[in-house]
Amino acid sequence: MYHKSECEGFQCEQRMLEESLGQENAQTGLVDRLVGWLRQRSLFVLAYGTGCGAIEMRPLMTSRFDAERFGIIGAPTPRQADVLVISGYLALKTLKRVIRSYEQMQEPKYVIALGSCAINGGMYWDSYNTIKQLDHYLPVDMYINGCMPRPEALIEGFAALQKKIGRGEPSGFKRYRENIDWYKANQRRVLGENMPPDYTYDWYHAGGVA
Amino acid sequence: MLEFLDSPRVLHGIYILGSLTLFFIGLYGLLAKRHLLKALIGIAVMELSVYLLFIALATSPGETAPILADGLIDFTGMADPIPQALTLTAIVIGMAVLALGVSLAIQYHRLTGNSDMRAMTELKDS
Amino acid sequence: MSLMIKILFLAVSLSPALTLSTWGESLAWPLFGGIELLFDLNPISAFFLLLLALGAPLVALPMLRGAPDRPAYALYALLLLGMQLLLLAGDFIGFFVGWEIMTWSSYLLLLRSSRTDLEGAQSYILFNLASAFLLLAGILVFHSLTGDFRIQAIDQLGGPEPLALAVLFGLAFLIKVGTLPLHLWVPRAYDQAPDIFSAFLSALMSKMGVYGLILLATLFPEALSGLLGRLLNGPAAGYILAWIGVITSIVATFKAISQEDMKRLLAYSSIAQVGYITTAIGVGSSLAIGGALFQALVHTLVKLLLFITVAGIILQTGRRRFNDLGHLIDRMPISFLAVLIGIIGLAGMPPLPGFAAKYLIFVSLIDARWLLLLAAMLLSSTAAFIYCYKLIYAPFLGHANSPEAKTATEAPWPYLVPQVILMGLLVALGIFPGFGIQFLIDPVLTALGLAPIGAPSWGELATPYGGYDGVVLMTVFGTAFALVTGGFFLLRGRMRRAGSPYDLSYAGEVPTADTPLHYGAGMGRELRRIPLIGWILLHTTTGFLTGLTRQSLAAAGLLGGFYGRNPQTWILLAVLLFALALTLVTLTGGAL
Amino acid sequence: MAFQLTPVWFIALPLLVAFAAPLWVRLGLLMSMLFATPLVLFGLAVSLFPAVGDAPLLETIVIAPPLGIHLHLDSASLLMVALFNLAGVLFASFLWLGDTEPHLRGRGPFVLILLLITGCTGLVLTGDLFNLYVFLEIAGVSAYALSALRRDKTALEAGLKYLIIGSVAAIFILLAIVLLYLETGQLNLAALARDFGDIPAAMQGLIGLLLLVGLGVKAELFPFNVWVPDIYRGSDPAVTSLFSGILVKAFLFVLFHLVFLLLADPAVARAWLMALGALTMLVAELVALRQQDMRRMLAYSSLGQVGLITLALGFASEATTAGALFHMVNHTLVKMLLFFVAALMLRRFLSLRLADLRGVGHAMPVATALFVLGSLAVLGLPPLSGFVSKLCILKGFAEAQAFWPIALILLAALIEAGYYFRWIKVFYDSDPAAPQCRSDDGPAYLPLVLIAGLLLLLGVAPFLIEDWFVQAARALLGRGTILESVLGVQS
Amino acid sequence: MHAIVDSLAMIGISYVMGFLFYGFYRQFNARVQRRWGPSLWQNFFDNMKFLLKTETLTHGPMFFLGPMIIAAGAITTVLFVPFLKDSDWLQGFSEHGNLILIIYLLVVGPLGNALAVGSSGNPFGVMGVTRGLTRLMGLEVPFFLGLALVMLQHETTSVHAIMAAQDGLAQWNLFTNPIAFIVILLPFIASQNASPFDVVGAPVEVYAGPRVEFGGRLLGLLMTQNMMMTVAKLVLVVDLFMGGAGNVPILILKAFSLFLLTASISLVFPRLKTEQTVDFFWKVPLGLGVLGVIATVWLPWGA
Repeated sequence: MYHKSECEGFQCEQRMLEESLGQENAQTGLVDRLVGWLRQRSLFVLAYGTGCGAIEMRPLMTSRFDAERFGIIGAPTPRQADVLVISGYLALKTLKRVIRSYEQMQEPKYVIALGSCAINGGMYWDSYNTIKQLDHYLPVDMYINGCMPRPEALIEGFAALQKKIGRGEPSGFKRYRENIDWYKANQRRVLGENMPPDYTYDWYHAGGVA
Repeated sequence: MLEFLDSPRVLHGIYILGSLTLFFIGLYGLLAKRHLLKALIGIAVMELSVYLLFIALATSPGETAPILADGLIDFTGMADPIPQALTLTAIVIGMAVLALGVSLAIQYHRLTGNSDMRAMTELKDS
Repeated sequence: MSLMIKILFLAVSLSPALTLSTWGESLAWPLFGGIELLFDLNPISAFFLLLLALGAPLVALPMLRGAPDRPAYALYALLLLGMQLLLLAGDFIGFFVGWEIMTWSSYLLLLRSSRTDLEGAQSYILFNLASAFLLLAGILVFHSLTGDFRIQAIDQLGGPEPLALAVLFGLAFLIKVGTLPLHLWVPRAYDQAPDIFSAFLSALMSKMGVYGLILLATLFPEALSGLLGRLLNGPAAGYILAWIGVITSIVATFKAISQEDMKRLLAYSSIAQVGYITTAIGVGSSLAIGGALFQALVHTLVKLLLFITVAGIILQTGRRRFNDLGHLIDRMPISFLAVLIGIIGLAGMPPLPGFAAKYLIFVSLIDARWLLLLAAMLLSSTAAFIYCYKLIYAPFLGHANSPEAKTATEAPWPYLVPQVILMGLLVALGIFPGFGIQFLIDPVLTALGLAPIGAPSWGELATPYGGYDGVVLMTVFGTAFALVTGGFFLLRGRMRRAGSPYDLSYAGEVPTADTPLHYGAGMGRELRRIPLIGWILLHTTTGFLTGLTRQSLAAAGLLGGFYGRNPQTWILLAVLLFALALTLVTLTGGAL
Repeated sequence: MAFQLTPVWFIALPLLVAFAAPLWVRLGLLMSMLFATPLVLFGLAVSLFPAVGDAPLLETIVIAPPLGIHLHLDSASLLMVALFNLAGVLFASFLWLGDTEPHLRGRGPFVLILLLITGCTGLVLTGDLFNLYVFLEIAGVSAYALSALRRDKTALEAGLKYLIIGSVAAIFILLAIVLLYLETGQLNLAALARDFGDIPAAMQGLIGLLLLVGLGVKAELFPFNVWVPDIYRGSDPAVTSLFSGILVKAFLFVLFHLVFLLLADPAVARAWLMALGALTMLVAELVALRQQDMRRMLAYSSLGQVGLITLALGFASEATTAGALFHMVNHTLVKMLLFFVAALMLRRFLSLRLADLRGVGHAMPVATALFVLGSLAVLGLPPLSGFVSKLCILKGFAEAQAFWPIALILLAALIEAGYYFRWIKVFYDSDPAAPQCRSDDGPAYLPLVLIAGLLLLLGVAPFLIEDWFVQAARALLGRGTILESVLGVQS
Repeated sequence: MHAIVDSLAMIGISYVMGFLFYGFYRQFNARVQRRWGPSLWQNFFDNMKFLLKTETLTHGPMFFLGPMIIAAGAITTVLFVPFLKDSDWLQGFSEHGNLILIIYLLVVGPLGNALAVGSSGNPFGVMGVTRGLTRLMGLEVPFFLGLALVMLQHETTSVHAIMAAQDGLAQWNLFTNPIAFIVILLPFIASQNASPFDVVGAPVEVYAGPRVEFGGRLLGLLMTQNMMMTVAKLVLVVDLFMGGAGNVPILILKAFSLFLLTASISLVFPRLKTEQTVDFFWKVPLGLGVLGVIATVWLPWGA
């Protein structure tokens, strides 16, 4: 079903993560650190429930777990959002929209893959119309495991993401920009005719300026 | 026996009655008859009634015609000449109008084969 | 040859300016029997003549495009002649002559458009003639009061005549300015007139009604207070006039919002704007008349600008409905700027002079303690934002909705030159409201016997209630704008221009050309759900007028039955009437 | 003996010229004589104005008044005579230059037109009641014949109808004359005026009503004017211009001449006449709204103007009378202009229906422009002369504090505007089906342009001839002057 | 020099007050909802995050200029509202302006921004703008009428003069003209785009409304101006009804108490639809205003 290349599935993601870890020690300047500190205090999450995981976002945002105290709050449009939470299984139909939403978000932007379905297909491992590995199509910054992960786990995941941002580490959007051809090829493989129009990603090829 | 007829009042009354009758006969002809010529006749009758009225009322019984005959030097007892002159003129004019009317009616009949006044609807509009 | 004609025409269009600058002695023309036409220039007429002098060449310029339209040129010259007569007239007969020449020559100009339909043309000429005839009736009442036709205050105020005079004149001028129940001709005419001529109609001809209203106020001692006494702190007669004006502007504003055609929207907006002027004239104080004149000035400039620009758009695209246009901002940038400046002036936003006018009117309303009027006026002036926005959004922003809108180019230069001039004038007047007050408004107020408003400096608008400084305002705003824009670029990161107009946040969807993205004509439709607006938009006076037309045609048909075709009927009728009359005469004893 | 300028020439000359028609035919001078005769008489009339201003001219035939027949030329009648002859000039020049249909160019029409002018002139000049009847019939007969001139169905029908109704009216008038004579033994107008008061009231009423009905039919007053649209519709438009321009004016003049002369106090008849005038005006204007044929529309408009003139004359103040006389002149000029335009359009399009004239403004720009000008003048819009005369009338009413006629007149003008501007709008409709080729036959427009120029001139500078109207109004209203001049001379 | 320092101080103070007040509002809101809520500084962080975004998308020059106009409008508004009474400082250019000018300046920015929204071509944005303008039409009438009552009371449009006329607590317009304050209170809340009149930017219904296309630094700018504008409006009402403030702490105190009042009102009411909003404003506050006018102007005991 998959075209096998030099790596497969989670291995690819692992390799990429390791690559970026290698850069962890790269010195970031004072300004970058300050900027990162400011950024980590405020995360706007695009309110996009893709699968069953969306149900876990509600307790997270409402009174019981109150994500707002960490500066995590929902945003209605991708233009305003910083974080895209892929909450659970991702059907091909939804994938197209998720990609579109992701590309519409303004950098810096982050992707959180929520639950095993988004990480490796989970219980939909042999479904004909869900994708198995989100990181083939979008750069994932944080994986939160579970089926489904509880809000506590979500909070921990967000906290980890905030730490990562605060350290000023390079995040997924840079990876996406640098490896756009790879991502687009993967997307095209599953979407085929349903790819969004060219203008939605052309500018990545032109160095990010349209 | 008919002496009383000689009194001007009675005589004039009769003339008035007569000319009024004539007038209404003419009017009736004009209003009730559809034939063009009959309408023109009606008009002529109405005109006649007016002439009659004029002549009759302007003359009292016993007056003579206002004609200057030989040796006539006394003008008294003559009828007033003006109404008669005027009536003559009016008759001429009425004649002319009637003649024009009849000629138009004949031409109209020739052109359309119609002499019914109420069927003259060529001018209808709007 | 055609060039000569064009040059001649342009020269004719400059005639009001020439009259204004070279007018010397007063002129008199003996018409007949003790009626003498007097022509003279006083400050009041000079103000309106200035508007004409300004507007006439600017409207003439776009008319020069293409092959010369000789009848239109001739009629335009006649129109200018009529308006100058009207403004210069020192007596009512001259005024009326000018008024009528203006009416019929403008009507004939209206017919030069291929869009004019019978209904529009008829309503234009009949309303305007009704206005003229009311005016004439008023003039005759005036004559019977004073025994003279000279424009002067009447001294005798007893009896019903002065009131009749005010009502007749008032109705005449209110028809001209297009207040509410009498406004029906305005949208039709402005909509159907030749596109350029609409500018003239709205900007200059409606001002003649304003001139008339001001003239009406001068007829009575102490202006309108002389008529019915005073109410609160203003004239009672003016209170009625002011409410007429305000209700007009409220209704017209909501009507404007619901229009789907650029020129109709402008027409209703014109009604609403002139409604403000009516209100201000009703208040009648120095501040109010100053505000009215300022508003007249601004409205002239703004409506010239907007109508000429819209004419340019229609010329280039052939489309006039909001649904058919869109996204012209890139293709017609100057026109966009013109409309932008125009709507800022129209909405009365600072720093453009529309605000100065509104400020004066608001203050005068507070001064007169007519706060309910103030609230009502504010309602229409804030509701005006919606149609202003519609006017700029639907043609220039959003998405191009027709093939023409996608390929249009900027309007030709005869359209652009007036736009640029008018934009400059508006901005300059906005920065220097005191200049306008000092040199344009105050002479008129003095001539009217009112206290001049005065201005400490060119930039400052000062009233007893406080004022503002246009120069400071513009400086602060400009500096803030420059600093914000400059500061923005100091921030890190880069700007990215969207690759396609369809690159929108659309719930993850990718809209296509078929997706209805342009919110042009529909804008404001949801306002119908607000009870008051829904009620207003549901009701029109059209029904009354069509009813009136139908009734008079029915009466015509009925009476036409008399004129039968049968000679016998004619005679019968005559005889019967004769008999009837004879009976009557006999019964009444022979008296005829 | 020096050639004397006397009123009799106004009647004698056209008669002589008319009856010498065969000679003109032989000489080929028919059209030029038709043109020259009224021109000469018009010149004569204009030259007589100063003289008549001082004292009326009397021309006695056979015996001195009140016994004999005499012609009475005062300012008012001179004004009318001048007007009729001017109309004659314009009409003749239109026929001459316009290359009109042959049925208008023969010997018959020549005689009839001159007779019509003679008859009308006689009507206004005569000082004798029976002469009045004679001239009335002369004018009438020539009008009937002119109306039927084209000899087709519509023209004959119009002629017949005209003849019937006209004869009936004449009978009414004749009856009134008869009764008057029987009561007073007088036929001289001045003497009648002196004696009229002595007649019993009931007889006065009867005579008045007879005259009213008879002259009402002739002068087209509602409700006796029901025949007018048909006749105007059936006759040739050019001829109709004579009816509307001359004939009606003559009868209106006669009506008011009689009223002002016979009644010592015209206030008695004022209410009747003003009511009739107002009715005529309003009804005609309303009915005109629905007309689809230009001739009919113009007929109703003509009626409306007649009503206005009646209203103004009926008020019998000097100002309104002068205005009404001025309005008569204007109306004659305007209606001639409009009917000439109608004639030109009819020749071009063979129809005068509204639907057939759509877009005519593009095919015949000059004619349409002249029509527009004429309409503006009819409506009384400045700077055309209609405005000045209307203003004069309205001012007269205002000065007398009579406001209801003002309201009615303005209302009627508004209704009138309703249909005139509908026609204008349709004329300028851009209809692709309309014939696009522009053709204006030049010389035919000359008299039209002349009329337009006159309208404009009188509108801008009415003071040029203002005196004529004021004097005419004084003469028309000056019952005493007439009595004195006629009877005083005799005694 | 004085003017420049003064202006910068006013801008700074309004910004700081703005994000602190909004931070408080969010915490207050959270407490009412039995949450912990974010820190007081949260709005500052949010704003900074947006201002520090590295990518910003525009839809053309007008789209870019809109936020600039609205920010410049906000700064102008701030500079034309006197912050302090009887002081040389924090006056800005207020002596060159007046109350009516300020009321109009309050809408300059939003209208400029509306152009940018239209330019983006997003129908949701335009829908939001239309709603905003409709709401403006509703709220402006009673708002202005209430202020007109104050202007009538003092017979001036100058904010300085109105402020100066309120010497002591008893002379506060809040007490001398309570009806005017009640009339403007709800429109004032609406003009702050606060609940229950915040359907303009309904996130689900019209996708955030006017701000749908704005992201990155442009959105940051919009947030900045919003905070400043809120403070400007608060200070204006403090000036007009609460006698102004002699120094900055008093100003903050008064503005905060007013803010607390409005925040308490807006927290407990659910959102109204646009037409409900307008209808409400035209019935209740406007009706009250008309009563106020009748009481002050028409009835015999009125001036």
